[in-house]
Amino acid sequence: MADELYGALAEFRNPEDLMAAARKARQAGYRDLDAFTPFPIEGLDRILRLPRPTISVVGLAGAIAGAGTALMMQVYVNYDYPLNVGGRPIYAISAFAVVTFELTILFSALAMLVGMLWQNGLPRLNYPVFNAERFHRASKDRFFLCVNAKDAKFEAGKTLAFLSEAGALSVELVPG
Amino acid sequence: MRRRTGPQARPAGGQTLWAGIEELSDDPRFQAYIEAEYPAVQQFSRTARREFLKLMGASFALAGLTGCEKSSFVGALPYVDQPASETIGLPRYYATAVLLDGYAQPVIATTHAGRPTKLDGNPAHPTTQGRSDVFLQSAVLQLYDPDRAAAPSRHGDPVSWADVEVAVGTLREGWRADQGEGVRLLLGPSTSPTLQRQIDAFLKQFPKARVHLHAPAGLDKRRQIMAAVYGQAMEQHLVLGECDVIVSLDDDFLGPGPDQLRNALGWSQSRRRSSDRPGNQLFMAESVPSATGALAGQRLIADARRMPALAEALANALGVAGASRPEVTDAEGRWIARAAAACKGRPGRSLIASGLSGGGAAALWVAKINQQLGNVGQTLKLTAPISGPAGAGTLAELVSDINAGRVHSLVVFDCNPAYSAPGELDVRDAIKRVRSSVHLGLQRDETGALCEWQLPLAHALESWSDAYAVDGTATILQPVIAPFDNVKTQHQILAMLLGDINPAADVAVRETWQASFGDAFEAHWKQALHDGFVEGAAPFITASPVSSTIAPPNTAGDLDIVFRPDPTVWDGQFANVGWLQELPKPLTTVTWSNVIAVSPTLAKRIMAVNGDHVEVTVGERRVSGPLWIMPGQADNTVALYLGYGRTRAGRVGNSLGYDAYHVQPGTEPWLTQGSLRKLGTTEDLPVTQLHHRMEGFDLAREVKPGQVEPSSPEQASLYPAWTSSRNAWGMVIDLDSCIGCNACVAACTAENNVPVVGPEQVKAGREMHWLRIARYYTGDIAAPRSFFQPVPCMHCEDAPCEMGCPVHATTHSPEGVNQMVYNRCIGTRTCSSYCPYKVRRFNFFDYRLPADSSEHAAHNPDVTVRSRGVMEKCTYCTQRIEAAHVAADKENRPLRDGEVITACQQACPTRAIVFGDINDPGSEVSRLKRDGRHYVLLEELGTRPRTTYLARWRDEEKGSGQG
Amino acid sequence: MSDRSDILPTRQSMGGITDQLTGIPLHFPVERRWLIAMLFASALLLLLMVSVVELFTRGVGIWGINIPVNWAFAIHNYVWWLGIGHAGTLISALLLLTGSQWRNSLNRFAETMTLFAVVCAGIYPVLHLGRPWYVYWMFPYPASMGVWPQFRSPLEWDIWAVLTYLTVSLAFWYTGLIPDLAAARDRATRRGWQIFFGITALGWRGSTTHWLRWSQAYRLTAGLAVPLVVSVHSEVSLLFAAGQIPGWHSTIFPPYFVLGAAFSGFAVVSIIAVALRSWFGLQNLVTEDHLDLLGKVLLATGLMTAYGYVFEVFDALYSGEEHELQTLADRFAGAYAWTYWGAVIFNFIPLQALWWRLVRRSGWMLLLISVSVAIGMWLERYMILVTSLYRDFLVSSWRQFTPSFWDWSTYFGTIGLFLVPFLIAIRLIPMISIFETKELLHEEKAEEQHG
Amino acid sequence: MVRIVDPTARHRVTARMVQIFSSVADTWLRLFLIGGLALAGGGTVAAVGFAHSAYMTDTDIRPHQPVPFSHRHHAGELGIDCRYCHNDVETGPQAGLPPTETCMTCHSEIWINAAMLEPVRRSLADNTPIQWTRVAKLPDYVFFRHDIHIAKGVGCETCHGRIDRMALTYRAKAFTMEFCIDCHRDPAPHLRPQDHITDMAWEPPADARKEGEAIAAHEGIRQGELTYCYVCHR
Repeated sequence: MADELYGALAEFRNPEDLMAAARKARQAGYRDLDAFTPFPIEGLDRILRLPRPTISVVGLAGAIAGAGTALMMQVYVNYDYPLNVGGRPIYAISAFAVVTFELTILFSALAMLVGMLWQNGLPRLNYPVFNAERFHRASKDRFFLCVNAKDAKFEAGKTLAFLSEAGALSVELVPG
Repeated sequence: MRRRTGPQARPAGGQTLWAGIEELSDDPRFQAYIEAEYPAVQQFSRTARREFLKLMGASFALAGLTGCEKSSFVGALPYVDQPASETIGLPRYYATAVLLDGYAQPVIATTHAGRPTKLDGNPAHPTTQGRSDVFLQSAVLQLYDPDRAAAPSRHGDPVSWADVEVAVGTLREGWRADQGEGVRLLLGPSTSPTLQRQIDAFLKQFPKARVHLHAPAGLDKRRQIMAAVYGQAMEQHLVLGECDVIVSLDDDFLGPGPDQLRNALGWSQSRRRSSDRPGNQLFMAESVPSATGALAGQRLIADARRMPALAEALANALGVAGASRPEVTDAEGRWIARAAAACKGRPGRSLIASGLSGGGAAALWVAKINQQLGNVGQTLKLTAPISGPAGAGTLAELVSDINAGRVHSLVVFDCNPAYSAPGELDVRDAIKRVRSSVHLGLQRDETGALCEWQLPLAHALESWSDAYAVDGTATILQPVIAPFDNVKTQHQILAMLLGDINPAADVAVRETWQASFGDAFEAHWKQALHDGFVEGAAPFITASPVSSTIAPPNTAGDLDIVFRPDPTVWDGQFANVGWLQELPKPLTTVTWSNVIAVSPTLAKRIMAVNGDHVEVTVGERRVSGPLWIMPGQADNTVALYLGYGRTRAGRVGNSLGYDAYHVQPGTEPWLTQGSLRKLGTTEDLPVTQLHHRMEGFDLAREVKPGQVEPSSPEQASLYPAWTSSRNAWGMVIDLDSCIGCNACVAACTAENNVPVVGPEQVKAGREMHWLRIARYYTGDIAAPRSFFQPVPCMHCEDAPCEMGCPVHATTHSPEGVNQMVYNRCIGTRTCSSYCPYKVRRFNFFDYRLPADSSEHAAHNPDVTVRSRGVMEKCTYCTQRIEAAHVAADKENRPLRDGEVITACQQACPTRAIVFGDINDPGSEVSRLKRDGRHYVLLEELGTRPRTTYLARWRDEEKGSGQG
Repeated sequence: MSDRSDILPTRQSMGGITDQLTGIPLHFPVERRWLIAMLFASALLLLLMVSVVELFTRGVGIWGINIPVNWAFAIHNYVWWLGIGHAGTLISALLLLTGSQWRNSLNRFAETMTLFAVVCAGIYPVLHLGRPWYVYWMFPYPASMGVWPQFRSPLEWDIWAVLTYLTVSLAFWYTGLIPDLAAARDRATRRGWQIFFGITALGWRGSTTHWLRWSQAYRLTAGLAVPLVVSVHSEVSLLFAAGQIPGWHSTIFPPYFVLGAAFSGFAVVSIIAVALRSWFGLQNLVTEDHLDLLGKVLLATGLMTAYGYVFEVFDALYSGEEHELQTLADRFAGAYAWTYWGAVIFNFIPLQALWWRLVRRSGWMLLLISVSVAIGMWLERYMILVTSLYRDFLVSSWRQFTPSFWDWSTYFGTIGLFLVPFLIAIRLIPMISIFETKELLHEEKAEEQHG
Repeated sequence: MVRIVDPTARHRVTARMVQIFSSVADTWLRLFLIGGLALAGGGTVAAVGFAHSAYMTDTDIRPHQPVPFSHRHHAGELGIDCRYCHNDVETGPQAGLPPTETCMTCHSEIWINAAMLEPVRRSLADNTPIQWTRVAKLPDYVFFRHDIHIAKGVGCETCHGRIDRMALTYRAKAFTMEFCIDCHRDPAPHLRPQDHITDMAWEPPADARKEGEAIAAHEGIRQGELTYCYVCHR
């Protein structure tokens, strides 16, 4: 039965309780932890030892791609059919700067949005935690800590007990 | 048919002139061919289709800008038997002439597949030397006027020529009975020897018949004056080319009229004699500002009634016998003193001229002065009258005869007395009284509608006829297109009256010239047709004033009312020609209407502004029209312009403006007295230029002699130097020569298919002329200096417009032409917003002609017809440039200077516009760009225009504004 | 990092806020008023449609434009709308970066406003074309003509700028919206709402890793949005400054335009804030402090714009170029002096009332002043465009412009184009950022506890 | 006190549970997204392709003609020179369609009674032209001149294709601006000696470019001046 479990979910009243519980869980040796909160909690990631996100890198890549595309496009069209426009130079870099800047921003922003969703595995309409009975509060005013069933130290009963001691308002096992 | 190339007669692109015409457009071979290019034709109404087919020539593309729609397969029809001489898609050129007040205006007609599309002056002609005026340029549109009478009619019901012949037959019976007693011919001005010959024959047949002349534009008056002064009928010719000093008393010799081309040429020649000072001095005393006055270095503002006095004062100052010293104002005195001083000591190098408002009194003194100064035979030449008919009575006499019941038959030849006669004569009423009346005219106009019979005349371009130019050089008119309606020439109809039923069109004319050409007739005939004129002007005669003094017209009443023919519709005969209606009047820039012009002071006195309706009362008669404040007009003179208020001109010309003829007196038609009052109403006039003060900018410049320093055409730029190709086109416009006559604008309109947008769009500020003549005032509004400045596209090398276009629709050619590609344009109008000269024009609506309108035929097939939503502008007549390139490239040679001539340049009567290759240091345009008077409009903007200007001379004498 | 003073009343619970805000779409409280507003807006939208049909069938000639004034309403309303749009981005992005969290109650509808304002602006470049059906020629694609767009043209720049701006605003807006959509999803009971919010929320579950990546993306996008806004309106200004027409050809234009944009934008934000607040009883979230702050910002940007006016005058005088001087004189006393003085009066006179705290904190006063500013800025754009064009270098081409009926109808129509989707948005999505307000509330409570 | 929620007690799951979608929903959503993107991209490519397609450029149809005139027979098998019928091609903008007279020069001798030539005979009889359908047509705003192209060594075949192999005439080359501009940018490879202008079978030599450049130089072709707008658009 445990193999089809997603994990154990514990509900806390406020971020402070959640953080405390999370700390305890780490000390207790749980590693595969995740938290679900109505808004981002400062420092929770450090407690859970989550890796630094790499959205910035994606954004930078997007920016470079955008700038490159824009410049290449503008230079190419003027190379392909060079026309004397008001005596201005064929490769009027100063004039091309504008569109280049715009595309830099555009590509970068889109890259980051897509990158964020991609890395988060979104869209993901159907997800185990949604089965949890109390989970609807996670987007309202409750703060949930989840010990994933894949965690080496996970044992349904023990884990639940542990979480309850950690000050949870409610705990439940989330089916996978 | 024989192809000859008169080397002297070679306008742009080495055209080949065609002698004689075996025309094509009436040929079924043609009619079929048309549909190839006009799928639309099929959908036309039957009549429209007939009209259209008759107009359209063989295979040419009447380019319409249809965008990049899916190209479809259309029908194509070959000839059944192609004329040997015809090369499909190439224009052919014929020499002939169009008429203004009966005088020949020699033209080269460009025909595309049998349709005349463009008229230009005949460069070989001794008098006009290829120059044209607005009427000449627009005649081609008049030819295609859909409102022309298409068939003879009786009381308005169409009849056949057969019916006419029968009727004429019976008429002749009646006439013969009492030798033509009570038969009258009323003719418009005509110089045709053939017509004269036929009239003489007519008078021989009907000795008691009489001939009368109706010349609404004043030709008859001029003739009376000459007769009064010299005791015999004669015509005078100003030789302005030989003058150092010209003094004009209200004679607008540079203004519109049959003489304009010759005078403009002569004036500009003498004006340009030297490169470091104006070649002549022009003194002008005038009541109403005119082109001549605008150019006068010494301009005196005087009421029309002052002219005789001024003439006598000048005569007195120059010591003419019998001239006493009349009362003159200080200003007048100063002006006369200066004019006299300038004339003295220049025997035969000065010229005094006087206009109609001066009447015989002024003319007599002027004649005496000219004689005193030895100008007669030098700068003033006299000939026997060139314009006929000889010995004709006046319209007034005719009317009194009719009213006295002495007239039962009246034949009106190509004139419109019911509209254009002085209202006082009440001609309409008179015509109604005549038992049988016949009207010959292009249209069933006001007179045609009154007459029993209306017989449609062929247009000059459809006719065999002949006429003299102002100098008496004859031109044989040949049809350049077969009549496409059921019309006949005057000669054919006169022949009919003479009993020769339905003769061929050219018989009478050939007969006339048989005499002078003699045996080698055919050779002479063809030569004459090819050249477009017959060598030999009228011989000069000498004469001296006979009468000792002529009493000036009595001038009771406080306001002088003077009448002027309209500068664009003349006496009203061109009222239905859209091109002319849309031309801005030179000094007011008003279009589509005439105005009542008054001085700023007078306007202030009656508290009226431009557009307010005012009423002019002359005796019992009154007329009301929009007021126009004319800076520099004499305070107590009101100017009325003839030619408007027509009721049967056609769809274009009806009910525009007011009818000034209505208040014109019968006896003294050109200067009378009356009163002016303001009415409550006002109207928004269709004006193309709203602001006329130069506001202290140096847009149209002047230089004093001695101020000039040679200029370098080089202009600095931050942008990279673009390698130019072999030719680099440029233009120079000489402001000193520009007389503001609009010929360039009309020519541009004809050449480039510039649409007519109508008064409402002009009011909205959307006129489409690619070339506008800016008109500026400087100085005191009461006595300003006036400037004309033609402003086409400047073709800037660093063009702001080009960098504004997001789709490469306007770019620069290696030859320096600022290109506008209509079919690429999406209409952002950025180019126009960025253009510092605002020379671009936009198709705010679809201004194209309706698909079935006959005026299509006047389109130039080498120029795209622009659709809605695209920008357009002057292209330096690129179609001509490219045609020249093709011609040169086929011969594998470089272009020659003068091989490309723009339409405006070709038309300009004073050769003020010069176009050419600025890479060729020897070219005329390069020479002018090095001239001392050369300057660049808005040079400070660094746009480096290719179109530049020569500043206007300013005479050394000061106070030239006030005189 | 956050304002010291509590901007949100702390006597409210996160749950309360969540229910209150998700409740607006889920159990829409003000049906009738909304319907009336919607009716009005749709009428305007219909007017726009009619105008556009007329425009496309007959051509831009139906407007009052001519030569020389061949740009008028189309371009000047384009600038006006785009300017309004800018405030949204500035509020949400700039203030996010500066960490002024009072924005949290305003950013959502400010951004929404931006979106639809930019849409309104965006249609004008198409409408004003002579041949709008060829608008695609402005984009580089391998055409059988072998001709490409012309990238030196400010108009070409604008197309890219506006599209970029629209897309990035949309991305930013949506990124911020995801967690709230999730919240609404979890509150929704009816199936339809569940599916709508379920899909749009993309299955957001507030996992910490997600929040981590999300926050980074959100802040970085904000970081991009700020220079973007500045660049966009600078480009719009270049549309004029690139031409040599007197009154346009000025280096001060870019900052001048951007400030003006922000000014008018904040005005419209204030209008919407006051309106929503009273409509949906959001006084607890959009507090008088918010209005106060908005008032201050309005005052500040207003004064900066005023500086722009002053400097423009100085510019012309200093240059001493005769055409510039002539244009300047013409603005003061010419045929369109009313637009200049109208702009000055509407923009800056009522504005001065904002020096008083009392005025700033009164919704209605703020509303009136903001409306006046919106009008004033509209007049300013009109003035900049028309007074420069109608009298440029050559006296012979001077000519006035009078808007035609279709000019006005198109303009009022776009107001409908703005209102309709905005009202729909109010109906569908939380108009105030739920999670951000909760975050702020939590911080404030935390501060309370630690004294 | 802590509530323990029993995982096995599935039936107690309430309406407030937020698991709205089944797991297949995700698959559908992803498919939908990918589909949408593919559609957008594909559409653009298709549109551009369509503009170049044979349909849009009319290179795919053999329009109906009143007389099934075969260039293959006349130009190919009989080897009649193009200029015999299209006799304006060297002198004017348009090559010109042969007048009926031209047809009859031969067909008054041969195939006198052929049924298919009836329209020709009728045309001559009642002096009405034959209603051909035009195959090679450019938009109104393109001003093309045959004479200069012939004069500068552009062969008929270059634009009209192997007419001599067409039983029924069709448009061999897509008359797009690209097509014209290619040659205007770099004429050399497309030029041929004057005596081969109407030669359908002419093959460019191995060193076409060198040959072409020689011709270009000899004909004084204005290299680099042929790509500006006014050359073709006015």
